[in-house]
Amino acid sequence: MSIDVGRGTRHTEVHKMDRVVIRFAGDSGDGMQLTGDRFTSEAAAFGNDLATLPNFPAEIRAPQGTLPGVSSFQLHFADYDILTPGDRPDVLVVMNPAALKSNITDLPPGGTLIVNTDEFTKRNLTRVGYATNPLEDGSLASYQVHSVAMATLTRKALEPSGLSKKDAERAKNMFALGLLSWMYHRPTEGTERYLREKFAKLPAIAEANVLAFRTGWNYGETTESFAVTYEVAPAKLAAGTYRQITGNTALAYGIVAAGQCSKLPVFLGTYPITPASDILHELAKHKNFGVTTFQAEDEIAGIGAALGASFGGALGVTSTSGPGIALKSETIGLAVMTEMPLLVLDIQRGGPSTGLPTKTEQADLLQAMFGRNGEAPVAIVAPRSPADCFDMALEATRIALTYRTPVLLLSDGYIANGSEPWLVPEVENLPDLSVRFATEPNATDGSGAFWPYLRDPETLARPWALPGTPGLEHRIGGLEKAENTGSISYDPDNHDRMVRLRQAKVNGIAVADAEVDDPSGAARVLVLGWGSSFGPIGAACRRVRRLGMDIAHVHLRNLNPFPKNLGALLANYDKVVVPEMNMGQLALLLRAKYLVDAASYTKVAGLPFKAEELQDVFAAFVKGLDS
Amino acid sequence: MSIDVGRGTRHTEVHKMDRVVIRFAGDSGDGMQLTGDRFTSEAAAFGNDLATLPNFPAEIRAPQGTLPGVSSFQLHFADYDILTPGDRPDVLVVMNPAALKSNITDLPPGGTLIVNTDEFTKRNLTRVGYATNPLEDGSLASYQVHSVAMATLTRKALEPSGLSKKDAERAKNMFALGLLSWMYHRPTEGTERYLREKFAKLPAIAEANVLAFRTGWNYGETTESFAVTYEVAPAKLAAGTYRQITGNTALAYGIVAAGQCSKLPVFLGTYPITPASDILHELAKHKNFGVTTFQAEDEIAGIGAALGASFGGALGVTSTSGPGIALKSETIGLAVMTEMPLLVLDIQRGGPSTGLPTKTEQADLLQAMFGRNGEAPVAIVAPRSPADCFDMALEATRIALTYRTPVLLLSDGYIANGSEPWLVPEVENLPDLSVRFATEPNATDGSGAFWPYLRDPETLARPWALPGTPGLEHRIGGLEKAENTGSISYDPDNHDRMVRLRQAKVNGIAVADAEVDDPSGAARVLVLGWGSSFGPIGAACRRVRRLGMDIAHVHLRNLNPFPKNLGALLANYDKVVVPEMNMGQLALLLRAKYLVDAASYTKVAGLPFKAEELQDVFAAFVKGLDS
Amino acid sequence: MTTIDLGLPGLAGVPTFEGAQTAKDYKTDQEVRWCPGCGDYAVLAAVQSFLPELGLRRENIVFISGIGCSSRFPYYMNTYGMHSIHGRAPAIATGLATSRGDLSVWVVTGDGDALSIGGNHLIHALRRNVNLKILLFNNRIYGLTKGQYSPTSEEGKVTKSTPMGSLDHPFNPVSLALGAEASFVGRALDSDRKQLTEVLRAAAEHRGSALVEIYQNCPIFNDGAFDVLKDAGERTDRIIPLRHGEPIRFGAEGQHGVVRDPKTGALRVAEVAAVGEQALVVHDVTLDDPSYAFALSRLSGSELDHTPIGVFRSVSRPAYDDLARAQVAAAKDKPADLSSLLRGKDTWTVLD
Amino acid sequence: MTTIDLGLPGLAGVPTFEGAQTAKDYKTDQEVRWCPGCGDYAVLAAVQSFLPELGLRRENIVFISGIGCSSRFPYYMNTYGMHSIHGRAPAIATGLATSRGDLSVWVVTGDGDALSIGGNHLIHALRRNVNLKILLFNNRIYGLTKGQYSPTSEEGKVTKSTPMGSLDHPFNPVSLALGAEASFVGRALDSDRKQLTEVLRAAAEHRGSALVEIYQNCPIFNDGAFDVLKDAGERTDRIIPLRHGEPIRFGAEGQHGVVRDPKTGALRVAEVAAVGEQALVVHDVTLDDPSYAFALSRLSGSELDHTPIGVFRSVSRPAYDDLARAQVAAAKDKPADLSSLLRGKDTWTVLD
Ligand SMILES: Cc1ncc(C[n+]2csc(CCOP(=O)(O)OP(=O)(O)O)c2C)c(N)n1
Ligand SMILES: Cc1ncc(C[n+]2csc(CCOP(=O)(O)OP(=O)(O)O)c2C)c(N)n1
Ligand code: SF4
Ligand code: SF4
Ligand SMILES: [Mg+2]
Ligand SMILES: [Mg+2]
Repeated sequence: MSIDVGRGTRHTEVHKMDRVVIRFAGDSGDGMQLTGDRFTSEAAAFGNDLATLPNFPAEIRAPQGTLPGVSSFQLHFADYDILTPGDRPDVLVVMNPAALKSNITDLPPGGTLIVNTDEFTKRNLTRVGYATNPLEDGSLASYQVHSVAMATLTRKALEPSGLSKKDAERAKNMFALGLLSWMYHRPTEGTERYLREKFAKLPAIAEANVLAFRTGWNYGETTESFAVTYEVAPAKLAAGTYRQITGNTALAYGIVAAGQCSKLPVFLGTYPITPASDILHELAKHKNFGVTTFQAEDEIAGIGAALGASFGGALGVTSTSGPGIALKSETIGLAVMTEMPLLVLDIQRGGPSTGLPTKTEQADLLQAMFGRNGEAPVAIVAPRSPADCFDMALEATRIALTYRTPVLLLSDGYIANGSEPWLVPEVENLPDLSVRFATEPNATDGSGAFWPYLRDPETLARPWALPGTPGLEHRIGGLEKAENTGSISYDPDNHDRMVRLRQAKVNGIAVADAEVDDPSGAARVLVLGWGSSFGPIGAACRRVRRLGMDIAHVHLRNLNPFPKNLGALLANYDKVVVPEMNMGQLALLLRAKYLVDAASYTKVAGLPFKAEELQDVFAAFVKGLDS
Repeated sequence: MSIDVGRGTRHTEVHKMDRVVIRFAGDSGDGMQLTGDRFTSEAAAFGNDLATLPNFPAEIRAPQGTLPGVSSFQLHFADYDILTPGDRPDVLVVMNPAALKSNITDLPPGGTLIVNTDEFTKRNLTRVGYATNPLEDGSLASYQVHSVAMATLTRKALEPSGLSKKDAERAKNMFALGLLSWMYHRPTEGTERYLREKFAKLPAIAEANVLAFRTGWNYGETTESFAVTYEVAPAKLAAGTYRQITGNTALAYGIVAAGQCSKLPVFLGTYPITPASDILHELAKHKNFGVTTFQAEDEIAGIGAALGASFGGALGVTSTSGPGIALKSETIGLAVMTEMPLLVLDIQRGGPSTGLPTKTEQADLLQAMFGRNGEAPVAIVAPRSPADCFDMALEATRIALTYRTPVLLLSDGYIANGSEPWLVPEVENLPDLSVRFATEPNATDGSGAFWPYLRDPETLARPWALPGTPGLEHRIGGLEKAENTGSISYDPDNHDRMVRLRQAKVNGIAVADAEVDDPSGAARVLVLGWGSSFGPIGAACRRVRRLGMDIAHVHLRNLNPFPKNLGALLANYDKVVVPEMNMGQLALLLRAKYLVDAASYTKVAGLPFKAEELQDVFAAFVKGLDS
Repeated sequence: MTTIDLGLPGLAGVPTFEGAQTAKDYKTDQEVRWCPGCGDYAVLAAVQSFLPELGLRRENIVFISGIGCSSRFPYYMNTYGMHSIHGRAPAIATGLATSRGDLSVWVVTGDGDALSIGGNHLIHALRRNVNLKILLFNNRIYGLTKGQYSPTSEEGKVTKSTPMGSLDHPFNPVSLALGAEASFVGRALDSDRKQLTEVLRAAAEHRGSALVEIYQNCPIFNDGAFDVLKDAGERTDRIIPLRHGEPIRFGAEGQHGVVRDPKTGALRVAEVAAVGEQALVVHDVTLDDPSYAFALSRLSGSELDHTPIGVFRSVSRPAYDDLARAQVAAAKDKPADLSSLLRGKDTWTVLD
Repeated sequence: MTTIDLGLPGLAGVPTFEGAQTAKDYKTDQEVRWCPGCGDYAVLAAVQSFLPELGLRRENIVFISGIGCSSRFPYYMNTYGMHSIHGRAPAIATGLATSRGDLSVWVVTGDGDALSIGGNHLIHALRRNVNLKILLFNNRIYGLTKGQYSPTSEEGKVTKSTPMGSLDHPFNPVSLALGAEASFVGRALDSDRKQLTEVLRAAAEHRGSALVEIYQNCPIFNDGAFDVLKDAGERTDRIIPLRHGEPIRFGAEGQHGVVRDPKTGALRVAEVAAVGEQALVVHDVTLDDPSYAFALSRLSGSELDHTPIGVFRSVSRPAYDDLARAQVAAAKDKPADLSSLLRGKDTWTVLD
């Protein structure tokens, strides 16, 4: 059998577009995440820039056909560099009534709606509260609706395969993918290859999925219901080799790379928790890079083991989310006191408490800063996009190893599961993070002793002497240490001095200056963000500028300490606006430190900001100043 | 045997003084805490105002005669109301060379030094690094030194008792107490009664101690080495019945009273940790007030059990210190989400990590504010003195019960172990804290259902429906709740609303306005403090005023939310100074909230501020403004 | 009528309901959200249909769970309930049970919740013998976090977090509980409603902590983990039903039995024909010394070759919460005079 | 020479020291700060004098402790060390031992540290069989926090936190460890240097987790807790010395012995004269089934009437850290090509 699905033969109108947002929505069991992933790969392979936003329920598989069971995947692809997965879909694909109900309000009037009609039975409609069938009652009149019996068509196409009805219908997501691939002129070889690899052990299933995929493609091509197809040309990105990557994968790769760049074995001690678990899953695959992963009995043991490994000379890493950080705080305190390198990866999620495990939020910043007893300063960094997780893993490692300090890295659910194209770095260009361990006694009093708390005058870091090194035997722990010698000390002045030294060490960490994005150089309003809001803020600034207004954007990746130029920078603007997916945590730190009357714009809805919404906020600030 | 020790017979010069600071210092095994306690009781019984500062090592009993083994007790008593245990002793009693070495630098020139010479052997001197005997080498020339062979004298006096030499010498602390009691004309009956009660089962030991005590008294009376005795008249305090009380006892009594005032059983779930353990010890004695104490397997279980008891309608309380709060943070988050009353008593100690367990610090404020994942606001109160712990326990209970919220109460090691006279309240005057539990369905949609998250429009508190109430069966938990109904909700807007509601509830807690102490009304500098620094700050302000300068003092007891008048108040002054035993935590909150350029004065030495030191700081600020 | 009259000392103090109750009374309006085919459904149905038999007032029953798929349980029970924190349900339930003697408190937990993060609270609740009924849903996997191995997973298990196979030797929950001084330990199978109900009833009747391990299938991440105990062909040769007072024998014709190795004291399976009926061990749940129950627990490792099902041990020992309430009650003989407490012994008076 | 040559498989991989070492080499310059008469001194002395015999390089030994009086131990050992967090030493040590096969890692902990707050880490370390030697100083009290009862305190104990007597049924640490799948469990007495050293040596020789419970006197807060085991008059009738391969008998004339109750399998003490020598149980530490060791652990409750001392169980089972290192080593057959990892399978190239 050989159907040429790569090229259209029927003549349809082709609209050229610079960007499109597609959302696939269905039941958790409908394979929407996979469908979205594949379309993303196709777009990536074609050379578009893109950004994605998966959204799925906290239940493994909520009852079929219910609102809580809806899973969706949104993807934005374009012929220029884009920053977000898009506020609202241009095209919404829904596999059942529940998906329609929970997504339709996001589709703007005039938007394209593709519906799998097979699931629109009376029972399913009632289940989600539809009294009448929206496909028939005119309530969808403002959209371009395409009703397609995807399950039926798929089942029919697969009849010769001998698969059961149920198994055949399960391939309907590939039908949807095929249809969309046709509409957007996506290359299809990748998906076919992918399906054959994924189901290598089940060739019948593989071929069924390929066939469903082709059937969808052909459906677009042969039926006349779709009059238009769309073309989104490849984006003009910087030259180089790209791949698509999610934040969690980039973070895991960053850790692997950090191990290689520092020539240290990596030890991840962790406990599963959404949305951080994938870091464990990914790192567990790379033992060949000298990575040990330890699934501990809880978060406390996870970080404890990581700290133990650090003591032994490994790059100790722990990863968690939500309440996991609370459990780790005591051990972070010990790492502060013992001044050992340790990476703590916090993939923030909706809180407080168990909160909204699968939703995003950036409400752990102040916990990261202050969530320990006593004065226990740590370094904090935050990646701003999925790909940036790789760089920030290396940055966190640099700080931890250079300054012998725990570093908290604040990612979030949006970055963790979202993906974007990543210009794959050349390994030769990665930084050298190698460490000098202590090998000799260092006492400055001529005693020939080893002083574990004698500091490097420049970094204030203390020596790292590994067990196994003769002559440097020493004991560390959580009680206050005497300066230099590291013996237990209850001396009041020593304590005051050590508290200030630990603070000075963290304050003195060298970090890159903050860079301002202010194309006109004439902005009076500065938008300051951190973490995953980089995309929406950047996109909103572009829009504001397109409206003819000036606006500047600074996005912080180092949150403790702040870049040295930040104070001066803030002083350059008449108004500072800080959008955050929390109640104003960065704003609080800025106000306290720089006494700048920073305005917070906050939203804590478990979803990333929409560029549209921020555009209005920013424009209002610009206009407010002008008037 | 009848020695009249109550009245002196030898004629000695009597100096009248308005205040005296005495410090007893010796080995941990020498009973200095007991000696100090007894002298305190005598002073209290006499009607002096007083304040105390115990200081003891983290080891149970460090090796005898060593510097780390030194234990001391300082007490300040006066004929007017005083605020601190005094910066430096006027009289220092040392029982061995280690005590001398570690305390002598605090004694101002001209101060009185009373030395137990028996311990000044070559071996003991060498042990602590004295090359020569300071009693002989002239190094103590600037003090009024009284050398007394206390152990020998005690042993001799007790020879007829038949006690072993070792047992007899152990009573030497009572000798010291007797001597000091004579010097300061203290009443002695109380101590004798106390000793007889304490050793009721060991009458021989009781009599030996009484005898040692009398011997010390008589030594002062009969030998001629003490030419002067001192008199400190009773203080003119507000009328009423007083007792001496430590912070931890006052806190425990406050909890007992809170149970009585709210008519709720009290359930303390806790895990021992210095310096919070005494709250458990005290509450365990008062089961007759309907108090259950549960020593759990760890801090997490302690607070968990307290929350479970709250769910059942008890006043749930947990107590801890240092790293204990870190361990409780996850459950505090659950209490925030489930909106249940819960008291969390944090007796702050030196940190970070294990830190300095027996020293004081106020470095948990930001952890209390922010140490949880997500936006998890809680109420925070802080007593300002030992006796104030009682009132603050009631205040914390009022907030917790009225607003259905966890309340963190921040005491510290200084308040916890320090003591002061307390005007015992009349039980009739204690507040009514009784609670209205939900008894009926409350849904506003006519469904007759019970909505556990329907809020009181005034307090925003949700109903408290106890298991056992028919018709109100409901489920709560850590996942985000739908407004009103309390069902699980993943709805973005609901989450945003609930985050803001929880914040609004805490922000809206009614607290008393802050009161300013500014006798002249002309101050331009405001000193703002919180917690245990009330004494030293108040004393320093008095001193500054005595120097002819104006200064205002506000001491916060409600830290979250702040009193409503605080912003306006801060605006009244040209300079705000915030002294803290941390790196500037309250200052950070004030700067962020009010954009006031508050100046921090910080000291993190494990000891309370000295009034002397603060006086200089404050005076410099006043002069700085004037020039 | 009281729970004592009902023959349920385990529920002494809990008010009873005079009318008739059905399983429906115990259902909430919340949609049950487990995956299709999840073993949790069967357990839920069993509990909902068994509880009415206890004849308690529904409002005096509380279900407290941790976090995990199984820990969604309270949402579906029309009683009071709390879906609390991962691993901490026994601690929270201890506080509730201790302060309220009139409640029947149930803990619902998973193998990860109870034995991984929550191991310590579990063993302490057991040694204290707090009056809690603890249902441990053991699916040998982390369901909610999508399929990592758990402390009961067999060695070498390939999961998302262990692509080369897990390395940890698993716990045997029954052995662990017995080592932790448990006064009642039972085991049941999600699919066998009758046997499950029997064990639940025995647990309810027991005063003190009762741990019931329930083998539960997770069709999504660990499907068929207990199939050998359900398979008609294998079942009878693997499941050892425990019946108090009876010699332990099993197999389609009762041809297998359990005997004690006289040299080591360990128990092992033998053919009745070979050893003779009188050699069989007679099951006794009431032995004070837990050594026998422990030996019984060692008959099955994680391979499930011979798996005793039923009640292993049920002995009477004072319950922590009863003792704690008794202490408070005894202390109340002393008058609770707040005024004299506050004054203490050493006061002085300042006159105007 | 390697530790294997030395007959110490438990220390395989740890470099040995060729010269002579003495106890002094293991002492630090820190002043020992326990109370006078504290049992910790004796244990410290025993460890310091026994370690040189192992012939290891001192710098390859690490002591990790939690918090408590006993947890001060590392400060006095001139090796590497960490005085960590209350209850967490086994977790920290697990990370260190897993990432460094060339270290001999010892954990020092107390009854509160190990069994109260740290219970979970302890049981997980035991089931994983991480190559750690865990010394549990059991003084049946919280020393450092000045005398609250602990999870090993006898019921009814009056302490600061339990003025009316404690209510909790205590753990039997040996039973708990066996329930948690421990491969090695021993018990020793602070005051019996010889026996203590024997057990420590056996622990060192064992590969995997070795738990040694050490009865330790706290003269300040629980003085004389173990006096009955030290008193010349009582000692011989209470202490049951365990010797592998020998019938278990004790008493001044060996007049007492341990026999098995044929009906329940439980062990009990009997007079040898009455039951005959051949009825005595022969001690065997190598039995794979822990039921025997468990039964042995039940001979003594918290009353210390009959207290077995020595090694209860010592069986060989793969150690977690060995397996983990082996997996990493095996994975290294795959080349570690970072560049190709980063690129993955699906890349595209943008040209200038
Ligand atoms: C403090 C904390 N850590 C981790 C998690 C993530 N988590 C939730 S449930 C779970 C394990 C679930 O396994 P199990 O207890 O066996 O329950 P099951 O889902 O299999 O029923 C984990 C790791 C969490 N919610 N909280
Ligand atoms: C997180 C935490 N909780 C509580 C404490 C207080 N604490 C220190 S040691 C200890 C118990 C000590 O008992 P044990 O482990 O038996 O050691 P011992 O002092 O008897 O040797 C406690 C409760 C602490 N340091 N950290
Ligand atoms: S993941 Fe497994 S345990 Fe969880 S609901 Fe689904 S089938 Fe049940
Ligand atoms: S308190 Fe007890 S255990 Fe602690 S050092 Fe003193 S005697 Fe030893
Ligand atoms: Mg499970
Ligand atoms: Mg102890």
